[in-house]
Amino acid sequence: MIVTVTGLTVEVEGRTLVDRVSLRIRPGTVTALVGASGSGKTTTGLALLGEYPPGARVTGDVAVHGTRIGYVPQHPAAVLNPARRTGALLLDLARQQVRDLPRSQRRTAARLRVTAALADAQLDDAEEVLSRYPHQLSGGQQQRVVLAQALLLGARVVIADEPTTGQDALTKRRIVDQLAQVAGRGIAVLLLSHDLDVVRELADEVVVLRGGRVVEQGPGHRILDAPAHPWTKELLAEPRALPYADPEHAGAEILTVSGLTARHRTGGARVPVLSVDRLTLRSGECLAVVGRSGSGKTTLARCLAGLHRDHTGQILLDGEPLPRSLRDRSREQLAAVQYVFQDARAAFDEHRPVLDQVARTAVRLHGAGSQEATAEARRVLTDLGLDDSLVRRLPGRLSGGELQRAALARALLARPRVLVCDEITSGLDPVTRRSLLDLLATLVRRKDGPGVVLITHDLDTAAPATRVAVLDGGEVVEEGPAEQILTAPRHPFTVSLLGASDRWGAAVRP
Amino acid sequence: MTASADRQTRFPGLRRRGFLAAAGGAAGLGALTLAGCSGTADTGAATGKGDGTPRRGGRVRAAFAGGGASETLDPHLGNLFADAARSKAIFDKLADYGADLSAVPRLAAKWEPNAGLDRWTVTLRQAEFHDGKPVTATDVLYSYRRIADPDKAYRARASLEPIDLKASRATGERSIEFVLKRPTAEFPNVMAAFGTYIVQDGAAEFDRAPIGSGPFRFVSFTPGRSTVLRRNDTHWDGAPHLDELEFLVANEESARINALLGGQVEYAHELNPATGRAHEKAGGIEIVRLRNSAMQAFAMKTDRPPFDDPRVRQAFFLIADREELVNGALSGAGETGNDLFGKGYEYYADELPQREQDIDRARHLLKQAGAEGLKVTLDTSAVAAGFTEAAGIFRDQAARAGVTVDVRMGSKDSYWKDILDSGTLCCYRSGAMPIESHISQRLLTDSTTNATKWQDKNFDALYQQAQSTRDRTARAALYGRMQRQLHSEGGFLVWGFGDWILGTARSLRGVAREAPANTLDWARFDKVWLA
Amino acid sequence: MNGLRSWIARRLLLGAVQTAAVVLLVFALTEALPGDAAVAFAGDQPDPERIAAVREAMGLDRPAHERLADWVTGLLHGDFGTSLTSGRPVSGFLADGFGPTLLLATLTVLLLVPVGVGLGVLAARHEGRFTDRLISSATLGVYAVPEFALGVLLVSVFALRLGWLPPTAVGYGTGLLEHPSVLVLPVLVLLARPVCSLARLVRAGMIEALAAPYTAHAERYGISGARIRYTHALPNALAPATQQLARTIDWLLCGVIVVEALYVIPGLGTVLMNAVADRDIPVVQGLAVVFGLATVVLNLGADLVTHRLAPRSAVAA
Amino acid sequence: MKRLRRYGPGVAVAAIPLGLALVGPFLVGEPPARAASFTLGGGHRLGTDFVGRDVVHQVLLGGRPVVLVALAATALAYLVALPIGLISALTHRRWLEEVLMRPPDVLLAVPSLLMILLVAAAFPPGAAGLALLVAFVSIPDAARIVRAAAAEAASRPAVEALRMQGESWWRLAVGYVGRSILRTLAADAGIRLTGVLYLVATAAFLGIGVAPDAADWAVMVDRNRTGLLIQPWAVVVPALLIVALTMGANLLVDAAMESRGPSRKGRRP
Repeated sequence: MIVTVTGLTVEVEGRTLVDRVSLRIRPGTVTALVGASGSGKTTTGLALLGEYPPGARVTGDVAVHGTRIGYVPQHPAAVLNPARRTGALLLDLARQQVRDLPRSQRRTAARLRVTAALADAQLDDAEEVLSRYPHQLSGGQQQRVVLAQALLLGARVVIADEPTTGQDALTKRRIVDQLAQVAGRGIAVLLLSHDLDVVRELADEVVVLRGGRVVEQGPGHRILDAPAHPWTKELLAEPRALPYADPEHAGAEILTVSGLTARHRTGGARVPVLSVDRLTLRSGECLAVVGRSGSGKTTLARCLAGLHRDHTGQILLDGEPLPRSLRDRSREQLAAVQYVFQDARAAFDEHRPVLDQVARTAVRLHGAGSQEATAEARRVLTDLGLDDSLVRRLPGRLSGGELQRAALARALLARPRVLVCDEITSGLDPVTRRSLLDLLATLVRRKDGPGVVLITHDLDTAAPATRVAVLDGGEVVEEGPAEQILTAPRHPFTVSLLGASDRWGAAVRP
Repeated sequence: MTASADRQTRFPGLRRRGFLAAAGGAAGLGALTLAGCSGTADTGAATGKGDGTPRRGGRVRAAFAGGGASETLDPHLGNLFADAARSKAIFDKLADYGADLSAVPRLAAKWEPNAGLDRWTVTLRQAEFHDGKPVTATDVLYSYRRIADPDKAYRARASLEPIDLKASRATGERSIEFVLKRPTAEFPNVMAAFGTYIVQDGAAEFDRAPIGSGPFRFVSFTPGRSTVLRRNDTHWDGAPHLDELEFLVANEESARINALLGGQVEYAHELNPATGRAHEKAGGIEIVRLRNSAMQAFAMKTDRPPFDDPRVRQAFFLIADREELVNGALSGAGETGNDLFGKGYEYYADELPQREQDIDRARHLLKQAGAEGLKVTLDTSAVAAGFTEAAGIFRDQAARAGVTVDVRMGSKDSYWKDILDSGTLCCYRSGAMPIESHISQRLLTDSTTNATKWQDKNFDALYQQAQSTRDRTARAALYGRMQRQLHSEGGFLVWGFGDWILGTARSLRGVAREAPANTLDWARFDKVWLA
Repeated sequence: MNGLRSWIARRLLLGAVQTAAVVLLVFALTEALPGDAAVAFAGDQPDPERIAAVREAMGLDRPAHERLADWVTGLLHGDFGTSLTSGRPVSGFLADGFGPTLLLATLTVLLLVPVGVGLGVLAARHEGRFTDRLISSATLGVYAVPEFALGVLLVSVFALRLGWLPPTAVGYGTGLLEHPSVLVLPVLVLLARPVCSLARLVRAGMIEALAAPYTAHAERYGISGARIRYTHALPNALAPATQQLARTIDWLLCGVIVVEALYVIPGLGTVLMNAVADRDIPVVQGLAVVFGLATVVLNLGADLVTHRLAPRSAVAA
Repeated sequence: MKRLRRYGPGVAVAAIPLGLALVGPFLVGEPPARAASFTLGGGHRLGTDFVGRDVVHQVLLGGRPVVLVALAATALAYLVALPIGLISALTHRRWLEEVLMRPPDVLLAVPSLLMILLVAAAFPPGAAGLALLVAFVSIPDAARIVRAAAAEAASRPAVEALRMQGESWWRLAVGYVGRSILRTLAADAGIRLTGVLYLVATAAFLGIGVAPDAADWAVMVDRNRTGLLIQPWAVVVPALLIVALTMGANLLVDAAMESRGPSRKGRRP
């Protein structure tokens, strides 16, 4: 037993974040803490490091037996010093370990240790990585550097906090392999995650948390295959299988993209990042756009919404070309194409109540009076399951899932013909995600419901769509009915994407 | 506006704008023959008494406000006090001003006019330049011609205007006959005028190794920083006591006094009254007050309303509370004025009664003149010490007589030009100069700097008469008549005379205490010594 | 690094434009000043004839644009022109004044960085405790005192009352370095305000950096406190401070004018004040070029350092 | 209670000079008769100043111009800097951004004191003019800060969301971006106020802008310093009041910054 937690309770200002949690971690195993957001996973994880939120009252006991603990946070960039080269902390760590050597040998020895640790973390071009600044590294490289730090430290326990959240199937695959390899070196891994595919693949031991309490705990397959507690069952429920849209319903083409080339400005030059020959959306259908990060899917979405101006080619709404910038779009055009942001919290003004912000859509786009607009907003919000007392609050008081619903409501108030949803479920736990997607389906299935463009990296989320377009390197490599694409892919990229998720068997369940 | 502005606000007479010059365009009928033309005379009176026996040796550092990097040692170009003090150390003039602003012979051993007072024969004393060559009539004529060169704008050119330099000639190695354009009884004042230094024949460049006949020889010069000089053992007036003399530039008054207090200099020129008071009794340093150095006045333009009515001018004379002005604007460092220039100078009409504030009479006069509820604009500027202060104080005093004075601040760099022709009322000041020069420069119809626009044919005639009068008493009577007229209805409301305040180290002895700024004994270092 | 090179090129171009604009602006303003060099020269003897003669001698009777064009042409050949008042080359004025000012500025900056950073780090380290309160209030207090007041105060105490230091630099000319004691007070006065603002910025930056996740991470992994403070947190805290440092050229100039006057140091500030009073336009212009260039170069340097310290922030060219 | 502890010191320090500045002019009666300059006693509780006026009287009158000029200059600087910064942060037209931000960039290269010196000499300003002038030289820096803060706020999805709703420019710029950068601005304004006070005081030292015998604390400090050794009150009292004003302003800013809590820099990914 390398870590033993007994009866850990963490309270902040009367709120209990973690309630009598006990767990034990053995070397070389992966222990997964599973639960929805706010279930106390991270608080528990940090408690192992001896770190608590400010003003916390802690009872219970955390016993770590003779080792330091490594930590790989959800956003590895946050723990990399932006003003120092990547190697800075690594070299500092190594230097501590070579103090006994004669002064002349220290530098080389430290260097060697760093290179070794980077190699262990599967970073090959060590020299290159060390001399770069964190922001010049990819997300994956950042994660591996942070892991290398933990390995260099000689940690026998590594805490990985949501390592796969927001990652596409291929990346996820790599992370899972890496963690498995770490465990293979005899290091205990504490995995904090709501990504059940990953947990299923990796975890030897699973602890299910809810509201800071352990609801169920036991060997991985036992918990995942035969959950006892109803909450665990809910967490584990299959992702949505029913199509979002009613296949019978698909009507005329409302949106047509043709000959689109979008550019980004990097340095002084404008680099093309997306090129789409032709893509259409019919009314009443849901088009999923999938791809890895950087494939251009968000750029496509933003072009549609008029948020990315720098492009050539045409976007036709009902055969009429849409102005490139939303600043040039008429109210009707604005209302017709609405966009829901990935980060709902950032998309709301933190100083105004949610209801007021939602209602403005009706005021601005449909010329409603403010009372009328508020009434309408309240109706739509209630429809989406947000009650009145909740929406009168400032955005800061709502959860991520609630805010995402409010964001949907804000877009719906425009009565859009096309609704562009950009990764609206990434970062949400399975339960919240499922309910949000169900909600989306109800909208699409309505009689005058919008056509939906669903941008996602997650094949499970894409599966119930009417059609799927696969983007890679800024080009649509394959497009067609969801079933066909996800069961009989033709393009090698699609094949590899599917292959990556296939291995855990949870990928395609159309 | 600038640091120089700053120093100017505080102390009169810094830099070009404030120079207490005595440059006169006309000449006067002077003492026909000078009694006591002997070289070394008359300095003793002004010299500090009880300073003991002079001791030879040592080095004195003197801090002056200076002209920055564009300073020059050309004695004809000098404009500032620092320039004047340096020129005085290196060069000599034919004559200079005594404590009462009468001309005292220097290089001139004697001067003699003809009967018509328009030809003067000047005999030079035996003196030599620093390079051993004698000072000759040729050098004098070269110097004067250089100053009068119409292509150059040397300051003293106007002073030499009465001389017809083409007709003037050397009559011997050490004798010159000056031919004048008109009778000029006060011709010695011309020879004593500011900037009329004698340089060697042909000299044109002075910044590297200036050669003069003065008490100190040149050692080194860094514009805007320092000038080092050493004793001229062969000076005709006796060698200085000091071995070395260094002029240092410190534009801020506080820097000069601090340097003096810190022992970094032995002589600090131009201190302000508060500094004077603070250190007068403290004993660390000596404070020297040179009385009657700076006339302080308000100038009324007599050619335009409202001051074209003499009653309004008289009313203004009566509005001024001179005591309050001296205490407030000069911080008490000065004496009250009586609407006349030149208190304590030769020919000053001190028999006239001192004018006092009389608000009731002033109101009465204004009413007579139909100028009740009068509004005037008073031009002022930070160009000289006490200007803005005086303007503020006078504004309050005038309010008591029902006159609204609107104080207008002007740029100090162009102030003197601005007030010359425009405006109606302005702050004015003047350094020491003979009363005759004051009249000829400022109060004649054709004067170039007539700031009060005092143009009176009768007055002009009186002046001409004085210039043609040989007899000193008769001439004094004429000056008396002119001054009586000015006192009763002139354009200058002279409310005070400011002290010129110096600080010296206690070890520095022999500093003249009676010589107004700009006179011979002011800033004179050949007669001082270190105890 | 090609991007960096083109960025520098653009910055230099901007710098040239800035300097040109400064020169034009200064020329226009100096022209707009009441009176010209001739009037200033005439002083209390504003005899119109004399002014006209001086004006002609100085070439002021020519139209302004011609004089400017001549001056610019000269400048392109590396000639700063000649002073109206003295007829000496402007480059001489600049060269003479440059030494003392550069000495003051260099000393100030050399001391400014360690002292300001040191105080800032010290305060941040003891955030909220006595040391922090002491440093914070002291820096606030001193920051509020204008140079001239501080200068007078320091001279009164250290030079006149205690007699420890010379009150002015009168008489030392260019040999200031041989008499380091005369530099103590001027440099102290110049330092006072920049040190305070730098210390306050560093303190704020350090507090933020010390609370950042990467600091916690280094701490978590057992890196020593001093090492975390100076090698991990400090570089982050310095980025905003560097920008501020570049702005101190502006301050130093203000300060230098006051300090040079108070302590009698014949530097560029003194040259500037005199030249403005004399309306000696070529000298003022020459100074504008020097100050403009100094500002441009320093800002460029600061942006480069910021680029290095906060590589993520895109620095606008 | 917490608020009191946080803002208390700042308020306490700033209250005296502010109170004097605002109420002072109403408290003074007729000016007492002039006496000799730099004297103590004679019914003048703090002695007389450099022209023999009562120092108490001058102190009571002298706060208003300092405070007004400083506040007006700060306000004016923002009045110009805010639109420039906001527009250039929110526009997508690069040329507009260039047009708006380049002139301030160029002005940044002009040393502010040189600028004030020359402009003040060319067009002698009154108190209002001085405020304008000081505001003018503060604009470039203020505009840069506004722009930097606004650009950060303008790049948030919230702004795009507002655009999707068809909100007007005003609502975006003022209602959201302006609102979001309020704290940054408040902090900057406090610092700028100190800078402005410093410029005003230094301008007085160099004889710019204000009448040299004006009842104005900054002018008093400068003009009366010649009498420091014989009549210190005429310098010390106004100097302390200015220091208290700047210190108070900065303490308040510090307090406001503290209440802002942890930095907003680390944005949610």
